[in-house]
Amino acid sequence: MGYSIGIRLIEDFLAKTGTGRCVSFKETAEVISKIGFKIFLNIIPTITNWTSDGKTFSLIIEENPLAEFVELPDDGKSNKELWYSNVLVGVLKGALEMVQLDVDVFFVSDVLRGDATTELRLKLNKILKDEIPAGED
Amino acid sequence: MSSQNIINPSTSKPTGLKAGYNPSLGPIQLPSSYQSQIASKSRNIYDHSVFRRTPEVNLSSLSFLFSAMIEQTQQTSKGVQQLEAKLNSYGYGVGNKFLELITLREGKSAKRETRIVEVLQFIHSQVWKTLFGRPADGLEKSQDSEDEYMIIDNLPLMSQFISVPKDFNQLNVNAFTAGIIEGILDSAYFQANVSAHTMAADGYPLRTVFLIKFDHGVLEREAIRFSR
Amino acid sequence: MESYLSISNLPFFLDRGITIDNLVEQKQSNVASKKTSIDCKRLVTCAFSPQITVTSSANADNLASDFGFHSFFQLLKPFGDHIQHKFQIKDSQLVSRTADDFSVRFTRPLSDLLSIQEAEIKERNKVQLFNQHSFELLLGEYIQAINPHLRNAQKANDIRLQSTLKSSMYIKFFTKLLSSSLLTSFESLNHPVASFIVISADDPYDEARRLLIEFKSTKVPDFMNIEDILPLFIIVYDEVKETDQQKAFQLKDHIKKQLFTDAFTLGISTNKEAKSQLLSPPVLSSIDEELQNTHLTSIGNPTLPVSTITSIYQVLKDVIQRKLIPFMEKKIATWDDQVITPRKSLTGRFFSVSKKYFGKNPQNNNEQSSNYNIERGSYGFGAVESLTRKLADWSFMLRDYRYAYTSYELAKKDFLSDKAWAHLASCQEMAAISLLMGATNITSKIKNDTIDPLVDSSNYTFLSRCGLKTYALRSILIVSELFCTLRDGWTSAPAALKWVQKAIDDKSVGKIGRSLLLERMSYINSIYMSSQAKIILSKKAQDNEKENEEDKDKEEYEPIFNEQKIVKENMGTIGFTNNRKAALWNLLAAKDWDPVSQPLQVQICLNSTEDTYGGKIFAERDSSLYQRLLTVSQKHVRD
Amino acid sequence: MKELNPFILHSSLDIVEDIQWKTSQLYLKTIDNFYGYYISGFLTSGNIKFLLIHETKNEESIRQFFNDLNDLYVKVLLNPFYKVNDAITSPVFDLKVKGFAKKYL
Amino acid sequence: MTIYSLYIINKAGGLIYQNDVNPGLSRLTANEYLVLAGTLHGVFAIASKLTPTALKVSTPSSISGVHNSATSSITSSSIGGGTNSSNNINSNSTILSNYSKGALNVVSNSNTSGLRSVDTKFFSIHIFQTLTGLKFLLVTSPNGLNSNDGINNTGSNVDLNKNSEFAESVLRRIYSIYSDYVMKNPFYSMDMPIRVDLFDQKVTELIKTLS
Repeated sequence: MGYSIGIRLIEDFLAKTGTGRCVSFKETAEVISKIGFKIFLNIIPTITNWTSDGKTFSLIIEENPLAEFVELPDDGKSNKELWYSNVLVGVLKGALEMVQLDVDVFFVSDVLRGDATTELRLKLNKILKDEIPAGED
Repeated sequence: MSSQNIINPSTSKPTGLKAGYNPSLGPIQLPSSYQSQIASKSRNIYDHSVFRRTPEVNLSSLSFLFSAMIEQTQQTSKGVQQLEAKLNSYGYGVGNKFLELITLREGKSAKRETRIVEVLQFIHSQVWKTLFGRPADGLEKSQDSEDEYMIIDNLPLMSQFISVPKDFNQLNVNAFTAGIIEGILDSAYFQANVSAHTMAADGYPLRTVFLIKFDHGVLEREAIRFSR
Repeated sequence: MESYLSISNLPFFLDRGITIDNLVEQKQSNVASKKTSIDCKRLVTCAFSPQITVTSSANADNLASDFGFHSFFQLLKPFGDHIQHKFQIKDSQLVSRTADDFSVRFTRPLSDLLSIQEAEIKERNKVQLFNQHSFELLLGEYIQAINPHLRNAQKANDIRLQSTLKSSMYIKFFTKLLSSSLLTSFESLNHPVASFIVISADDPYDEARRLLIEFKSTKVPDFMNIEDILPLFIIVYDEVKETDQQKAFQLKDHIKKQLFTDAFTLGISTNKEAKSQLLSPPVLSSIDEELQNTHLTSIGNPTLPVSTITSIYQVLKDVIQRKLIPFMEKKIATWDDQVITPRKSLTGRFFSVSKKYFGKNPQNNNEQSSNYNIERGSYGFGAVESLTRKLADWSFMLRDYRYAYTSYELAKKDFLSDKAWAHLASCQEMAAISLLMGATNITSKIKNDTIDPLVDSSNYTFLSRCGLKTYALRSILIVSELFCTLRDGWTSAPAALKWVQKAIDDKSVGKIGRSLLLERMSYINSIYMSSQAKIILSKKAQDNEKENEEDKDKEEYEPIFNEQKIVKENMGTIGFTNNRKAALWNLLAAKDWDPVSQPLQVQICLNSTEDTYGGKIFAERDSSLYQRLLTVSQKHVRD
Repeated sequence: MKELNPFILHSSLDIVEDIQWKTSQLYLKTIDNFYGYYISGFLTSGNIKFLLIHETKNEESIRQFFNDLNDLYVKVLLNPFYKVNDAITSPVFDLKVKGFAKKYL
Repeated sequence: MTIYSLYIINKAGGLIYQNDVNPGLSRLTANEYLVLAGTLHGVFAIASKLTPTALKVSTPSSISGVHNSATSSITSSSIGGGTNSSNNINSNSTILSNYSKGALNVVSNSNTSGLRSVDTKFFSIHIFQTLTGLKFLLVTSPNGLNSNDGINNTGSNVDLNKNSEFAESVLRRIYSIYSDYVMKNPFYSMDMPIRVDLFDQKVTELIKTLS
């Protein structure tokens, strides 16, 4: 579900913000946090935990509007198996793929599970150069 | 949590004892160690205030989510009727809960609705304002049948970007909103069926009429309780 | 013989394999019916019907013993319960009304009655309607008798039979509460209105004369007047003997001419081949009588030839229509002239005021200002007060409830100023009952301003001033049932509940009685619904039945259905029923029954809460009272 | 007596469902009694009933208790894993309710 | 300038939308439209290769994880904000516009080295490409001319620039409408022909306000 939102949402994002192509993945991170999250969820996650190769970073989500008043069921499974806000993963993946970035997105922790923070990790696999539309360089 | 260590004298089941209310056991006094364990949990939803006005949600986010919901529902539905029924049922749960939230936020002036017309006005104004930022555009009583009322919205917020293809015979995706209304009415004991119908008017191609059909019992009650 | 009164004879019929279809409640599913309260109201009519003593000659008794009865009284007794006929009765305004049936209560000869309770009478008013121990014993035996049938009904899942059997327990209880022929000074309902002198055609005229003289010279307490009892001869003859009828007619003429007393002939067939019919046991026999019948003098299967049964009913119709009712009407008219009219006149009013005024003056001699004999706790039979009360009672028996009520109200004032407490309490009781008997609906104003104070005061006086616990109990339970019969359960049930609750709190019943009262609380709550709600529910129940039948033909289809939808079927009637209260009281009753000796009663109480508690987690969890009682009762029910 | 409590409260629902049409207040005050026990009620706009069986009358404290409970209940509702009419099994909720009871009752 | 027609071409070169918003152009057959779209798509790609190598900025290898950079030349075509067509981001527009003044280039037309316009004597085609590879095409009257002048005049460069800027702003607004009424419509399947009433309506309304 997130993915299909992502591939549509990117058009809205581009059309409304007029954002251009990013120079670096660092810039991409900034755009995701300070424009993307800000517009769509009205929060600005903290960008942190960059790997040295600059291809992986984390978004720390302080106040997750999706998870407000959510209490995971105490069924012994949800705490281990369910990433409640996983829709974000799909959205990011779909949206970035549309701008030719193949990125792995996954949660590593969630306060809903009793973790201290909610951390979303993004890892750049490759730039899909073949798909960059002609006329863009 | 090692629940196995706790021996509970009042039940024959030695295991499976957990903190929190268990309806099949009834209220049980738990050892205080449990309480401190729970209390020490860093985060719980009950410490948040429901009065904290959450920033308004971006319409785009809402629209994409709504759209994705419709798309996914459509894929699992056998026809327009079923699709509408499902959308209705999604809204229904929202309605059940939303009613309580609105009432709570009214604070001291909170009240329950007891009359048909009053509950409809409540939905027409308070509910619409809270959900869509403005009151609905109309509230009418059906001329034909005693048990039918209509709430009218010239440009439903949720569906403003959605064009329904011609082959989706009569579909109105505001079935979701209809579900919210139905959820509110049912939980307020004004049992009803609510459906959304597109009735375009000049300049309002998406104008939607929410048709509310009350259960016969609701009218009977109104007659008995309030006839004098 | 199976009149509606026979509901408390259910085990008698069931034991003998007699069908009881017309006694089984035909109630619509889920909508509680007031049938048992209506039965109770009819029982009140019967219980407060004219009492007729039966004296019989040895020859007459011999005839009765041919059929297995010990006396002619015993033979007649069951016939009094319910006599169907269009009886014409004139009210105080001389307007004639028709009653579809009439009852009379046959009792032993007056002298017997008096000697039996002589000892008690000496203790001045401290007489109780029943002995607690005997009552419990009788109820216990009744339950024993219905238990096998109840168990069968339960097994066969015959809900209607089960609920009929179950409610018959309370009817039995209620009937016995009303079935006393105790003679007291403070009420004249049990004072005989007529005396049957039953002789045989074989008896000589002298025997008839002797019996009449004996009757006339019966020594009665001074609150009774033998002149107010109508003597009537019943001359029985054997239809099989050809000359007997002739003899009977001759005797009848003789008696009329010489003794100026009316006589009726009654043909009885001793033909053993004649088609005969089983007589059901009398309904309104007192607790002691019934215990005696079952333990000492069991008659077994009393039968009479069908033709004889018809003859007896025919004679009773004649006697009642031609003699008894006119006799009572005439007496009432006379007393009205004597005591009511003067009191209602201007001087009468002045008299009563002055009497009240001076009566309180301690210098006045009490005996001169009041007819009340404090020592005996009674009024002489000729006293204005006695006559007023008697007039009211007889009007009540003739079902002129309005007139009865005004007369009770009149008498009440005198009893109050005389501090004749038992008289007062009884009079207030009957005033309230008269109002309720004559009404199908009662405004809350009448209830609050008139009935409630009457019952409150009567109950208080019976209990606190007179120590008449059993009378107090009888009065509030009658009042409660009568409230239940009113049209709008919504306004009347609270009053009914209040009085049953009071009966429980007063602890004036035994263990079984208490359980039955708890069950009654449940019943009243189940009819505690507004009349509009009842209409809606009844219609819904009918529709459902129809639908169920139609559904069988319909093919299954997959509906488009929101499974979260909170479906409430009772939008129209919400808050207008008290089924959950009813379930609570049934649970309390289940808890009250002894699980070891009465496990079936526990179970049936619990079963009837199933609609309410079934599927409710709080009720079905292991530790809940409901679940525990269910488990315990199951352990003790044996097949 | 204690074993009867849930049944007594359950039976008071008959009363609640009657008087709820006579007032639009959420707090219904003392609505019923049973052999010396009082039953106080609170009804949310969605017809969730809060019932309390108690021995002494204390209208104001019970009002505050119910108000806080309502707030807490709405938080339960806002949890997407909770559906109206489900049993509330959250330990934290349980603890909070007990806390309110200690505070007000 | 008169706008005759709007085409939308998906990233695979398929024509997914064609709307003659104003009369004036001769009509083609459905198949001819598809061929035209495909051809323009192909020509666009090949033409982009014509860009002189001297003007190409090579990727600085020092920045890891970076793809082809946007060149400085595109800044001139950037139009800030872009929130004019819809109210939905209003609450954030302040932050956004502040932000767009910052280090990031705010562009939307990723068409830097492809064909920007095709001019004939009787009409011009303006091409706008999104970062996701969609092409929005506008067929208008010839640059600098009113179509019914009938005089063959190529006009000045100033006019030409003006027209392209105007066309691009129209296309950007159409992109915005597209993002609202096509992307947020659950009944639209990605990359498929657009048959969406509200999109038609909104485009027509927009064009009407322009003429």
